[in-house]
Amino acid sequence: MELVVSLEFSGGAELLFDKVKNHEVSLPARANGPWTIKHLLVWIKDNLLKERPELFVQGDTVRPGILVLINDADWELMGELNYELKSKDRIVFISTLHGG
Amino acid sequence: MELVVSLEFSGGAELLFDKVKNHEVSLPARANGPWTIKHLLVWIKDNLLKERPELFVQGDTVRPGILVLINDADWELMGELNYELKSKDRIVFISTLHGG
Amino acid sequence: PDIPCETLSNASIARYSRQLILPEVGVKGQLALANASVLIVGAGGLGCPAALYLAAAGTGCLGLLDYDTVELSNLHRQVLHTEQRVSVPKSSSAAFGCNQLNSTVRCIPYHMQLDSQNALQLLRQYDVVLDCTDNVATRYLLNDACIMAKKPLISGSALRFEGQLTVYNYQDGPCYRCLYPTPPPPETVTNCSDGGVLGVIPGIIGCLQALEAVKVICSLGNTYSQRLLLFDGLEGTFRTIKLRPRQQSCVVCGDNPSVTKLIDYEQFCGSRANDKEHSLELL
Amino acid sequence: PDIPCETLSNASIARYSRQLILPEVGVKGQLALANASVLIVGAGGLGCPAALYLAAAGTGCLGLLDYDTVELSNLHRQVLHTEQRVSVPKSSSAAFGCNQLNSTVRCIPYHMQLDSQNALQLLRQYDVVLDCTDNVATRYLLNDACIMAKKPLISGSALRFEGQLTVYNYQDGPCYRCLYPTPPPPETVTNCSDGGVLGVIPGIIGCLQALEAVKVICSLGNTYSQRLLLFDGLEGTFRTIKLRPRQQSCVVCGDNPSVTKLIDYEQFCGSRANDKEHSLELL
Ligand SMILES: [Zn+2]
Ligand SMILES: [Zn+2]
Repeated sequence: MELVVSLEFSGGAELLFDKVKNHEVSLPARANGPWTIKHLLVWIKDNLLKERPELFVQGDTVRPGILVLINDADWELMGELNYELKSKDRIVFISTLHGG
Repeated sequence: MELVVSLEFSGGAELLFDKVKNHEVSLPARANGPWTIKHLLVWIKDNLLKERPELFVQGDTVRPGILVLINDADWELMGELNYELKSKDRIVFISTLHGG
Repeated sequence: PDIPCETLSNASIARYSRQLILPEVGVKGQLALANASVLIVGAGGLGCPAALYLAAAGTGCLGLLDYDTVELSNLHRQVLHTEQRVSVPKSSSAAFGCNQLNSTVRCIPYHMQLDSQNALQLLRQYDVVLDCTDNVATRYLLNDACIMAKKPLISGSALRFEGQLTVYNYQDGPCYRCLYPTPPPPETVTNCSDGGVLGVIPGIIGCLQALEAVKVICSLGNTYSQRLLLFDGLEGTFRTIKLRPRQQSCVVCGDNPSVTKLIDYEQFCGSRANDKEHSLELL
Repeated sequence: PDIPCETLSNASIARYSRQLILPEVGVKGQLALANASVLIVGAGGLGCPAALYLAAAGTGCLGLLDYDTVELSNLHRQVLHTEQRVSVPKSSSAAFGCNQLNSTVRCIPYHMQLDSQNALQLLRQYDVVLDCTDNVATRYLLNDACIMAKKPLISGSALRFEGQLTVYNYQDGPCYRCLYPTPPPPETVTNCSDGGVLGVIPGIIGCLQALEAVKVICSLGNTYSQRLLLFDGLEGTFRTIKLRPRQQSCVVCGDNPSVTKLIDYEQFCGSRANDKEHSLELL
């Protein structure tokens, strides 16, 4: 069964995704186990990222300076890479701002 | 069956309710039909209002200058007095501000 | 400005470079700002930051209207005035402050009370109007006048630790009367003198009014038309409410308006358009 | 201020009357403000409105630190400066502007770059610190120094149409390093010079930083400690995020910190602490 989640990019992270901030995506069913953030990152890299993946992912996680939010909470509170996605989850990737 | 809804007062309307902005309330089951905003206003007047009800209700509706929100939408979009309350609804009463 | 400005000077390009490089603004947006005129009604807690940031952004013409003079007790929130300008009309103090920041903005001070006689003629000279006033009667007056003059009205308000923001009469959104057909009973209305206000609360709302004005002028979309922002500074929460659309039955902006001329708003509201009246009468 | 102020003068009562009558502030809160010292690091887009509103509110002492001088291209967002003060150090221009509004505030300008040698000694003299800087290296430096000097750090940032706000190192909330243990790759960092910024965006965030400072000083609760505000001016949305608590494993604020002295932050971040360096070297 497909899993529909919404992805959002802000703080400049959207510049890597054709400047589109909000993406509703359908993830195909996984044969072996649930979807986690770790799988999602691979999927984003393969399916959504337009260019320069190193500005978004590093190894199997997001690059330093990007904060991940799961339904308006810091992903650190939710299990980080191992969080299991549920239908209608909202996952936000924010690039930290440094300007003043 | 009891109906649990959350009531919020702001913009100064909370001053009529001991300055308490957030109230989680259990409404007793009604014998004849569902709870509407109209019934809720009577219940608030009888159970929550500490003083000077005319500063909150006028006739069977809220006094002019108070805006009612049902789950973050203007009550005009939701049927106003006739809206039927559901469990966990969030009803907000805002007194309009005029200061600058 | 009478003759529209069609190119940016080198000085303007240097000055506004940090906002010119935003693709959403660009030369087109900066020219729209240079050719825009904004009337700020009230040079108090809301009007001061709104005027400052609109002047900074390069708005062509700023009208600054206030009947009052600067007092020491204003300075905890009315940050465009100074100790040295206590007793000076707020309108000219604000114009002076804006021009110190940006001398290329044409600032027009109006030291007077907005009323049913002068409102329409004044509003017609401006593209966008900011409601930075502090009383119910002037808010109804400004609303009705904006409907009649067909101007968007960017409305802010603040009291204690709370602020509210919305845009009226813009892109088929509602007007003030659509939301509040009947004025509140006078005894339920609290002003900043009686209820108090933390100075930075109107600061935040006034800045947001300036942002809405820029978005209207540069056609950036997603304004607070048909949306209401509720800010609670004590809890640190922002809530955005979806509002009703323009009401066909509205007496002023509806399909068959019954209010087609400005009325006596002090009588309509049962309250004065300023809280200074009695002290002035004593003089 | 060395000797705590224990009563309010009649002049102060008149001046701050509108915020004194707020029960949450009152005489106690106003005295707390009068006895408080706040260090504002960066007198730019964020620092200007923050300093203005903290001066207006009656903060006893404001330290204003910036290594830079006022340029015309700053004035679209740095509203405490003026055309006449172009080329003046931002720190003294800001101090001058604050004192025009409120001469009773002791404003101390620091025309210098914050670095690992001077940061701790300076921070120890203040109660609250505002991060109004514009680069990653200074943000890490300021964070670590605030941990070592045990000061709450109110952090704002802005770019393009977006702003972010949070409070670090306060009431067991996280620090900057708890959230971002590793600095971002330098090529992913965009500053306001390159990316642009709409002037009123840092205006809004700077005002919110001033509000957080008042709430910390007056112990009003509900600060942005362990919360992050994301503001998107283009969409007109505010979102509040629940953040992780202080991390026991944090290298600077954790239970067994390995960073106990300030380090070389330009090296750590692989980027300069200011984008003016090369032009200064040319002189
Ligand atoms: Zn209407
Ligand atoms: Zn930490």
